[in-house]
Amino acid sequence: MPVIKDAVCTLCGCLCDDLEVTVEDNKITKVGKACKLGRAKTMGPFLHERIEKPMIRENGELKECSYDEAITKAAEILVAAKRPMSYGWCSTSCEAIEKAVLLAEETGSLIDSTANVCHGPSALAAQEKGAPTCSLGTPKNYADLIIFWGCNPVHAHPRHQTRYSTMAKGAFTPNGKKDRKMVVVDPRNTDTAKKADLLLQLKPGTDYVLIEALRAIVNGHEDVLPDEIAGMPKEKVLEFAEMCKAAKFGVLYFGMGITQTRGRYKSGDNVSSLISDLNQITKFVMIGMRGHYNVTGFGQVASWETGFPMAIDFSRGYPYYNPGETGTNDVLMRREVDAFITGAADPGAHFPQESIKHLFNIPAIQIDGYANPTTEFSDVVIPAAIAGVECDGTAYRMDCQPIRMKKLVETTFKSDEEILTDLINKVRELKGAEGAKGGV
Amino acid sequence: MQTVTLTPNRSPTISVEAENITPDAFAGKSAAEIGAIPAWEGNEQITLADIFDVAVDGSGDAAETKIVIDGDVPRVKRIGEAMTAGEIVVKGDVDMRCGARMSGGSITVEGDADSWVGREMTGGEILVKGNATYYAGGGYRGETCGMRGGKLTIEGDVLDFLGEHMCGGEILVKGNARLLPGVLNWSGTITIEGDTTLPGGEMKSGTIFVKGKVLEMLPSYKDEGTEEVDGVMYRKYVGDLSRNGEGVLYVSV
Amino acid sequence: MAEMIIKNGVVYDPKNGIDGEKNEICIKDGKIVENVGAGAKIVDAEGCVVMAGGVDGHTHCAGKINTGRIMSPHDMRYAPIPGLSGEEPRTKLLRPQVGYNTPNTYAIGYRYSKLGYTSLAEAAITPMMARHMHEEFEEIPILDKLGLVLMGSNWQVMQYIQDKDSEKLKAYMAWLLLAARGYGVKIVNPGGGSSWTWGKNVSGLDDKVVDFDVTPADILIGLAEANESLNLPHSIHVHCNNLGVPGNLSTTLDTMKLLEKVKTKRDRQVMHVTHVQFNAYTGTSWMDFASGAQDVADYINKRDHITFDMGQLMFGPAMTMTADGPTEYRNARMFDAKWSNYDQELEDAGGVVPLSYTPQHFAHATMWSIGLELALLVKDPWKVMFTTDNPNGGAFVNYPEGQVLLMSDKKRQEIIAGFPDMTMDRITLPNIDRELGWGEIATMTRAMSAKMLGLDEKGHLGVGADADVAIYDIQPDKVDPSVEHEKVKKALSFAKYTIKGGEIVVRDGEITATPKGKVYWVNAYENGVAQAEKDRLMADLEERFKKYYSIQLANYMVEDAYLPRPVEIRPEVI
Amino acid sequence: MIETILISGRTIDQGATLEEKTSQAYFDAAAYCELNEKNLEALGLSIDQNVLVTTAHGTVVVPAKIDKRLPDDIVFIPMGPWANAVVDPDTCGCGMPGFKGVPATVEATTDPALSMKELMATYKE
Repeated sequence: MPVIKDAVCTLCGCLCDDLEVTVEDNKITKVGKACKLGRAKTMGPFLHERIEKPMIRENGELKECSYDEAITKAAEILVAAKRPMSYGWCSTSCEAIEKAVLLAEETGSLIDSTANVCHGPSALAAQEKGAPTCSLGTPKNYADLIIFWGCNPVHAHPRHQTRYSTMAKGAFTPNGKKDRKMVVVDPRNTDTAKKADLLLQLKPGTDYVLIEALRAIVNGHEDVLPDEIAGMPKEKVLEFAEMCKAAKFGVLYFGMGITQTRGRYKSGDNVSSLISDLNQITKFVMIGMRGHYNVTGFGQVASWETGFPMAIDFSRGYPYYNPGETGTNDVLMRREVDAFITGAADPGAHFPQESIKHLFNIPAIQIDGYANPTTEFSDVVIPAAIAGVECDGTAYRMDCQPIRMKKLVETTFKSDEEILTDLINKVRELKGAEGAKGGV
Repeated sequence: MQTVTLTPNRSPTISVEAENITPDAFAGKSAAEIGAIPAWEGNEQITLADIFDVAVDGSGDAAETKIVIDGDVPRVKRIGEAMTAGEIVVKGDVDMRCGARMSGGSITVEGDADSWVGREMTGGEILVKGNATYYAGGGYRGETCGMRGGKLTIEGDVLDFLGEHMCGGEILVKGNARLLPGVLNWSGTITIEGDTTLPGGEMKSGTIFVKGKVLEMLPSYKDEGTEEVDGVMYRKYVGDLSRNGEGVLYVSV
Repeated sequence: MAEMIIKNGVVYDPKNGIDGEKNEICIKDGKIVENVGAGAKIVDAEGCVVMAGGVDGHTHCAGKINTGRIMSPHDMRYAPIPGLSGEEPRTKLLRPQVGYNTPNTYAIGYRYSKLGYTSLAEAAITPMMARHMHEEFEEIPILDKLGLVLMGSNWQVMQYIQDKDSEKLKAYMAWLLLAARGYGVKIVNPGGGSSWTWGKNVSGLDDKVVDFDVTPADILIGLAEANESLNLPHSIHVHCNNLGVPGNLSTTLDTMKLLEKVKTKRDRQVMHVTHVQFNAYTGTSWMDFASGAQDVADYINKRDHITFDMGQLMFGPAMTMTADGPTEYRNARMFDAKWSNYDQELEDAGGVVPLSYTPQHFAHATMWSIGLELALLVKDPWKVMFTTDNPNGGAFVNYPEGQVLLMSDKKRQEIIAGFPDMTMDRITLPNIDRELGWGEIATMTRAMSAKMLGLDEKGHLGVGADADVAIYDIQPDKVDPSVEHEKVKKALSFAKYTIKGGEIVVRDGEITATPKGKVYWVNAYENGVAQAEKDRLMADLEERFKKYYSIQLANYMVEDAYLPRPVEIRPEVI
Repeated sequence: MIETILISGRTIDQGATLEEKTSQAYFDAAAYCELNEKNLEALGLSIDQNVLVTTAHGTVVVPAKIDKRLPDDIVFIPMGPWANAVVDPDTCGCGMPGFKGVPATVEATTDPALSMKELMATYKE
């Protein structure tokens, strides 16, 4: 039985690259070493309801059509639009993302990634303060203090703690967990918190306040602190600060408890400063626990192609960027968008109700392997191969490490990259002598 | 003296970028010339005449030019951007980035202003008679300084991040300011007559007056007792000590 | 491919001894040839200077620069130099361009081309990140590229040096170049990167590296000797310890002296010392810090084993990016600036910090002067490469400004006149009236850099060279750069023609074609390392990857897919 | 009825069923509201009985579940269509809607929970 070793798992930002995938008759029958998420993802194409055929909505119903018809219809929608939005592109390869950026450019679109509802604020934080970070193998070898702040790896990144952090054994941490302390900061006593040496159960939305207190302590001003901070006694915060200061190498992993709560990116921004302050005393770094396996890749590709990691507006021919103004949910909420294309993402499931209402009002194009809530409002649906299972390409791990995804099985579905290339060509054909919209 | 009246002739749903609506761009121009000035509606280039009826009375340089927008323009962005002189009066609401990078002259918005009113302004005056949303007097992404000079007055309420990264100038909010006004400030003065939450986060220097209530106070400010300023008694706090800041936060007692 | 002949230009081709002669340059199939047929396309260079395409032998153009981009969205709209910075919409030919210090990849390709540059060396990439560098290379249009691979704080490198196992060290270095598809060996703050993972640093050549029984001196000698034993085209490329620290002059000179004992069979230096401006400070603190350029120049003038580049400062905003993690942290704290850090497991450190240089500050004014002093006090231009350590000392679009400064004492004095008094006793530049000529500029910007890198086909216009040519609209016999510096700067900023691989890519300062460039890499592993050594190395690698890396060995090496147009160089085995 | 703060977030089952959102498994993984025992008792409910969650932004009906470790008056719905029916869509000028920390009331209901497709259909205007 052919076993593909060192296969790359393409579900979460851990991008584990040690899977052992058994393929029989071009079907994946077993996925070794993966977690529940990775197994579900890798076996998915053989278990779940695939979008088998291209479809176009007619009189409210999706009807099967030819691939060329779907591409033509999609291109027509994009070319006719004055304020098209391209969204998603995180569960796909960097090669496809480059094409998505080009398509957005050619159609004078906005383009944004799933970071819009995930770690977008972390990019904003990096713009404010920088990102003092490291590769995942560094804490594995060095860290004696691990902090999970507003993230829950037991659920969202199941192998994180064994491969890279709490339990991982490394050069200066040969005994794994025994050589480390682990702290969880979360309003909920999560499954991750069960094994924590310290849990700081803060009041929801007070992350910024807690960070302020920690920085005040690190910078020698604990005397001004009130008795209660973020819903916790001051002593608990002092205890946490002491643990941080006593560490030889500390790492703070943060999740959407930092990015989605009150103040949004201002918390992540302030975490970055806390890390900088702590480096006056010891070594400390931070790492964002990115969700989609290649949402980091979108940020990387978009940055080198356009200068900006997300929320890019090509309407004037050159990229402009301002989350709050050019982010997907910003413009959907304002009901500005007049056409929508999404790939390798499911805004239907992950956007707030107000945004989805508008998506039902405008022509929408979906490129995906599976039917999902986005299909419900899409007017053109184009089936795609599953990147990382059915086609290869590059993905960036949560720590910005580029890894080559393997093709595990053959498929008759086109890859996102091929579909986008066909769309670009069709858009060019339709625009013809009119030339490129935006900036020419 | 030149008065240019722009009367909205339709209500676009897509925000129109009209950074050329400035006394500088209009000065000395005829109605036809102003009507032909480009603007952008999404990815489509339009002209001001596509969204406004243009009337011009008299002629003058930028300082002598007054622009009256006679109605609501909640979907026209960048009005008065980088203007150096003259006057703009909007008899209704404006969209984002009104008065961004302005260095002189005045803008009066009789209705509400959307986010980033007065973004990175260095001089001149903006008066918003209604409410403003996010980042009033704030900065652009990645830039160290937001507002550097001039005066921004909002008679109603504002939402989060008022005067973010402020490096100079003066902001007056007569209503409430929601979350984190004066965050990451370097300089300048912010006065909030209503209530606010977590003022002065990571303030390095600069001054904030809160005449209403502070609904939630940061833990990292030092209480320095009471002090009277212009006849009003305040409790004086210094910080933000999270970053060894020396800003002053006055909260009415 | 069509033939081409460049006529009537005044040619500066230092490698071939041509210093301002009216020569014809013939091109066929992307190469310089002896002659072409009557049907060849004629490029009339009447009234122009003709040089080989520029070779930037030390620039940060792919990889770490992306962190700089993510930190500075405001840089994208910054446009101090019209036509070479800020926002430019897409056209039918061109992708959109943005930025100044951290422009997008398209702007990098187009704007370097406008300056007449045709080849770039990315100065620092960790092997584990190399895929990223190659992905960005692929999106930088027009130019040829190569990447230097960080080895100076690598665990295995230090282990083998500690073990005095020079054969395994060689095998590993060659394997790293293969794994990264890299071109040469980069050493940044030797030993300091590894120490920085504990928040520590090394303070000089003889300081012990944390966790290893080696010193920076051991690392330098070990890597340099192995580099020469592998007969790599480029020498070791070194960013010295103590960068940016007053008094670092002694470390820099000691580093240069240390390398005297290393011999090479190649016709080049044994060490290239990079951005020496940042490493030529006397004094004990910023209060008594001053230029050490004279001492550096005196040493280099007497020796032939060293080349260096300037790391010239340009006034205005800059984005510093280096594998020197501790230096970046120090910068960030000193200036209350944004700080990005990256500790790359087992390999090196890194940081990115925005800074701004102003002529009103004596320290910056002094640094600006030091770069120029170095270039002007070292007599032989074949030892000096013109750089700003883009974008550490300033953005590459300022190169014409920097080159003009070397050609015009008058212009230098104008700027010095505005410096604060506190600068004057720290610098010697006011007393240096040397003005470089076109031949010297051609040497420092292409001929020397190609030779220093060991790129035989680059940096000159002799038969067999790549047909990379820059034609500048300036008449050397009519225009005096000493006086008419603005005219010269404009000509160097917007080439009359840039020809890349025989194709006209710039005409009258505008991009006319956007071919894709090649990527050079060195394969010293396949033939250069004996099978027994490969086996020994593999056993180590398997163990280390299993124990310490967060990635599988099988997924570590850059695949062929990332180099669609590779140029593989196999050094002769010696 | 109780006044609560709503948090949405990932769970492993929600993650494992991401690519079968038309299935019962996904419904089971994403359509529920966790409360602690005290809050559940206060509503007079037991596990799997439906609750109506109401915020300033909408309402949703989902089965109740217990998370013993939840603090009082904090409720959790896995990220997905059901949570997103009631989260705060305002992006606060930085692009990110409010998926966590939304004031919500929770009360017992006999209304049924909608399937994914039924829920999406309610957004047609």
